[in-house]
Amino acid sequence: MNLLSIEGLGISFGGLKAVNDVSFGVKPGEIVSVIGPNGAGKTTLFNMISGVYQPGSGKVLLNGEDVTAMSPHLLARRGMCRTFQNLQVFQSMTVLENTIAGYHLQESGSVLADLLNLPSSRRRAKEAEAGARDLLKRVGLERAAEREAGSLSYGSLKRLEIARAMALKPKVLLLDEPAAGCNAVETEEIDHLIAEIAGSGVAILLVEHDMKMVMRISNHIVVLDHGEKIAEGDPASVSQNPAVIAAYLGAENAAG
Amino acid sequence: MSELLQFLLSGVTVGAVYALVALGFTIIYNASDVVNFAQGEFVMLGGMITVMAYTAGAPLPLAALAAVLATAALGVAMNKLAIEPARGAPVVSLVIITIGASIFIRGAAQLVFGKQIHTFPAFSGDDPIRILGATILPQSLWVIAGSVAVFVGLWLFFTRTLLGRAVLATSNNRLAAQLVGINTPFVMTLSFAMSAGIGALAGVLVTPITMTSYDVGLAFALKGFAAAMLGGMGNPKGALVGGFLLGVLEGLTAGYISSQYKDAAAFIVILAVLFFLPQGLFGRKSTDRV
Amino acid sequence: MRLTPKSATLLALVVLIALAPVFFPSGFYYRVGALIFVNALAVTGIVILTGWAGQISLGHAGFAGIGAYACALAPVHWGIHPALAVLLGAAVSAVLAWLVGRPILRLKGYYLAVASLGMGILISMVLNNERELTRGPDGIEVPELGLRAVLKDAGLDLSNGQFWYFFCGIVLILGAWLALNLRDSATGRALRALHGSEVAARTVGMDVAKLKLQAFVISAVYASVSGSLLALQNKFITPDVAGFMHSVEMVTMAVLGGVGSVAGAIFGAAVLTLLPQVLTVFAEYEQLVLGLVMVLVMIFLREGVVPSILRKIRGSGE
Amino acid sequence: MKTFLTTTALVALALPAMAEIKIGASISATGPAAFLGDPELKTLEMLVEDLNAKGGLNGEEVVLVAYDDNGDPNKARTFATRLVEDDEVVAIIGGTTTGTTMSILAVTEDAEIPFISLAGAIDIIQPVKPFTFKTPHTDRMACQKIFEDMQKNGISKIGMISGTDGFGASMQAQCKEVAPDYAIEIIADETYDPKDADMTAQLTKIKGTEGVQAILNPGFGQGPSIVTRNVKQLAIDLPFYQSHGVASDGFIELAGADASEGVRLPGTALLVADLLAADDPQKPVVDAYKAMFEEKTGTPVGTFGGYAHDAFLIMTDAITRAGSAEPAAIRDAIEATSGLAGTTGIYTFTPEDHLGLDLSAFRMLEIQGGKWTLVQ
Repeated sequence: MNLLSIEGLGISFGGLKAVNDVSFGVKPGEIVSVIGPNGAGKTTLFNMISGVYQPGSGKVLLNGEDVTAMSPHLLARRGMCRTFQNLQVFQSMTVLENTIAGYHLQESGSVLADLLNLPSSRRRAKEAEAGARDLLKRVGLERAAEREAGSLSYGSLKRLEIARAMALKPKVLLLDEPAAGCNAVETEEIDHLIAEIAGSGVAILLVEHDMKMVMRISNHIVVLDHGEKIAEGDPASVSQNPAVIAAYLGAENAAG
Repeated sequence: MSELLQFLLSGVTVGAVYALVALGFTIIYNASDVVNFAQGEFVMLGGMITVMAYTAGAPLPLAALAAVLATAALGVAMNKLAIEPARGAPVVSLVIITIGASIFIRGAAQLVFGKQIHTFPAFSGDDPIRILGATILPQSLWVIAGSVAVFVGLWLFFTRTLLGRAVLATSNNRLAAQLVGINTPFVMTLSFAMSAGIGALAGVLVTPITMTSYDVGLAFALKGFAAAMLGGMGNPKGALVGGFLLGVLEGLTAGYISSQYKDAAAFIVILAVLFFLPQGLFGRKSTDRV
Repeated sequence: MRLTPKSATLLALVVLIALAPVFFPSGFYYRVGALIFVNALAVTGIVILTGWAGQISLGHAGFAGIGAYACALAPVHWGIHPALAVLLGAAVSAVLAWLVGRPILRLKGYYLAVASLGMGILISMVLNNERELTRGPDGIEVPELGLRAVLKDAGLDLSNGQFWYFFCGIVLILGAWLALNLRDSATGRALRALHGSEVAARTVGMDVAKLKLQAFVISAVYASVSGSLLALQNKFITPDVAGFMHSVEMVTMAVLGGVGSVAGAIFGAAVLTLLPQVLTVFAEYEQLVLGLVMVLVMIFLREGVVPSILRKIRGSGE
Repeated sequence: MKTFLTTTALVALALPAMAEIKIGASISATGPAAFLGDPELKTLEMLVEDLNAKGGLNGEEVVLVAYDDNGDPNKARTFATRLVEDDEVVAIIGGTTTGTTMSILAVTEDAEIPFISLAGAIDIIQPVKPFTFKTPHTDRMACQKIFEDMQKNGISKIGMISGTDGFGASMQAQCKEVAPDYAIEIIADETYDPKDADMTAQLTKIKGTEGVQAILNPGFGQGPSIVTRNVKQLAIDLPFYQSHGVASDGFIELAGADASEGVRLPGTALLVADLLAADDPQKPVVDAYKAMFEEKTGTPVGTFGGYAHDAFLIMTDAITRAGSAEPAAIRDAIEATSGLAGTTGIYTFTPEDHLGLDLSAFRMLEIQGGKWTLVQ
């Protein structure tokens, strides 16, 4: 049973089809990767699934419920969360506060209680903080907790984003290039982290450029080119697929 | 019928004033994404400097030219001293800086020019022109012609000249503009000079109708700002249409509903337009990039 | 144990308010103090809205106007006690902010600025034009709050100036306490988060529209109570209280002091309230100096005076 | 500061001849009412300097402590508090607008300091407040004077176009109240914002209202000048009345002699100094003030500067008569003022009347050939 199902998703920008009729599914505990050359429409697809863009056609089903074009905060409530390719952290807040922000749904109560600093509000804040510190430990950022997020290195910020997303205890996690800009050591750390999260039963959808990483951790791979799905399957079969090789070679030729 | 026409002419006269002020806003906004709340002070300076030069004995055209040039120079100075050093500051800081600059200019004008109300003669006399039972002053035609001419000039500048495109490119992406060899500091200097000059020109044209004193700037700035936002900030067409729309709206409300609430009508329409078109009538669409 | 920033701010505030009168050369300074507190209260609301939630308003004086006129009108027309009129004004402001906020908070940057500006001007226009009710631009008398007489009967005899100094001071401490509570709560964190990145705030489940609206309503209540206090203290109020320049003044105070911090807001309010009193000898130059201060602070102390200085102190301490 | 004040007080006790009389002022020299406040402040400063050059008051130097309240009632209240509590003045002149005046009088009445206001509204002195006086005619009297003249000319239906500032709005309301007393009906009632650029829409509406026999325009600043020009532009051939708000040569200059031809308004003797009879009791004081002000500032005199002149005159007259600078004594002396000729009129205060002027002080003026003339 798929936790997340993508059915015939498509979108056009100014008449140009950026993504066309893409379908696939993600099961609990499974890591599905979306790959493809630059401009294949991977991030656009992500933005549609996560409610940032409104799809022109098709459906997104979460646990059987139609959540197409639903606002991200409602998706979060239903257990879907994501990270961003170009990093969306709260720069002027501390690392700890960034992570606590991920607990928003569990932590937030009435504004009045917050204004008056009622025991309920304090208790919620305390719980969130404890949870956040645990998470930071898990991603190896516990020592940076009180630092302003803006002062962190790129790799740390990537992990911070994942920690924040994990705070939501999502059923589906969308990771947009989590290893981009990271060195080999950092990449491996993130590798383990993702595998661990998937191991706890979370469905993971991944966009990643690092082919080695994709081949290593994915259960299933979807290949996009020019907005169309050209292949899917397990890592071994996809890497042998002539259409995929052509697409990548073509892209490299064009780039060269 | 002639009543309606008179309301419209009244609205068009006022609207042309708003349009001219709003046009001044667009250039600086295009080049730097700054809404310059001191734009109204440029209008005031245009009027006041002309008055001073004229009463000192200079012929009117020469006085007007001096006012436009002096104000343009002041605009450049403002960019160098107040806007450039604050590059990258958030919108609210920029609002405070330009409001601060406007308070500063107003304070200085009060010291230099005094608090008297002044005017100078209309360019083509005061004999009203009759149109189907309604009337309009020749000076209003000057203002209307001025706003249309500035609009056409700006439109040609932004679409037909390399420099105009450079301004737009700078606004879209300053770094990229620098990389392709655009001299962005020069573009900024030019934009402030032009905006200030257009503001001063507005002051020269409208003073025979509205009179001038050291404190007229704020009212111009608010209405011009509202008009520019109504049309969509940064678009000369928006400024022109927004200005005339606002003026005509006020004229018709004063004529048919209530002169007490004519300004209210204007702001209600602005709120309504922004409700349906959050970027104004002709504004650029912006999407969150993630 | 080290003081948290919250308790440090509150403690400093209490000490300042309690001890400053020792140094007052004349009764006039109570008046200035009370004015600073009234302004600081409104500016604290701006900190929540602009400093934390990142939303601009150029129309908040409108809410101050509602609070002020509630105190002028409700006791006379409906026999409501002035103290309850303060609450009534706050409630009306909150409801209006809730209604208006929904559509206009969808706007961003300058578009939000012009929409809030329009809202403020509309309120000020109603106060000016509805002469039958508000007596128009010449203003209207405001009934006595009556608390001073109660205190006198209870054995605490304060001069008018002293009473308002301490009363406004206490309300400000309360307002600062609420704001500081909010800052470190789930709501406050969410507000600051959406300021940083609306997209990210949404993905962690924050209802951005609702949060912005909450900040708008809370800040409107601050402005409204500030307007009420001003009216009750002056016993006379004119529509100027709702004017555009008053809105600009609030934002300026917040931004000068440091829009992200409550302490900064109070500092900004103090400086701008004192400025005209200090510059009386150079009244002609007051505008010039005010404009110059606004520009220079924004250029050289971008985060506002207080945060910039704190950062410097911390920086040199490390 | 405190010690400084106490020292001067001690010195004052020891050497009465070196004492000074501190008079406070809170004037709107800048801000939206600067057009009114600027000449008021200049007048006060000039008169104090002149008085001290002539040896002061009762042998004591007069010190003017003047603050600019920007026309902001809140600031006016703060400055009034400062004048009373910090500067410890014996009396206050000021309150350029009704709003600032009401704020100041709340302070002065509490502190029992005599206060002479320069603003128009009748609410200032009605009901009578023990320590509050004022020099200008009330708006109501201006309306009455105008309606009297209209009635004389057989006008019974008029259109009004008023500024939305305090001055215009207050006079608009007062005129509507007293109009029935003169059998005058206001059948068109329009307004404009003081910064508006064009009022032809409102005037067209008035013009199109059936039966309008005259137009009345209460307001000050540039608004009335634009209205006057628009009236000419629309070729509205009706008697046109302005208010005392524009009673200065500046108005003729701004509106243009051509457009302002035939405009009538209730003014003070100040505008027609040359036309006053040689035996007119106001002539000496009017001539002296006009000469001094115009020499000093280079700008023509106007009604508003005249209000400040009269307030200062009443104040110094009272202090002289009281022979003391005690606030209570000054107050009593002001209330006993009788037959004192100022630029605005001849003042006689009583415990029931803290304005001290009647309609006779207003003179109906008409602009002819770019000059003020008296309507006989």
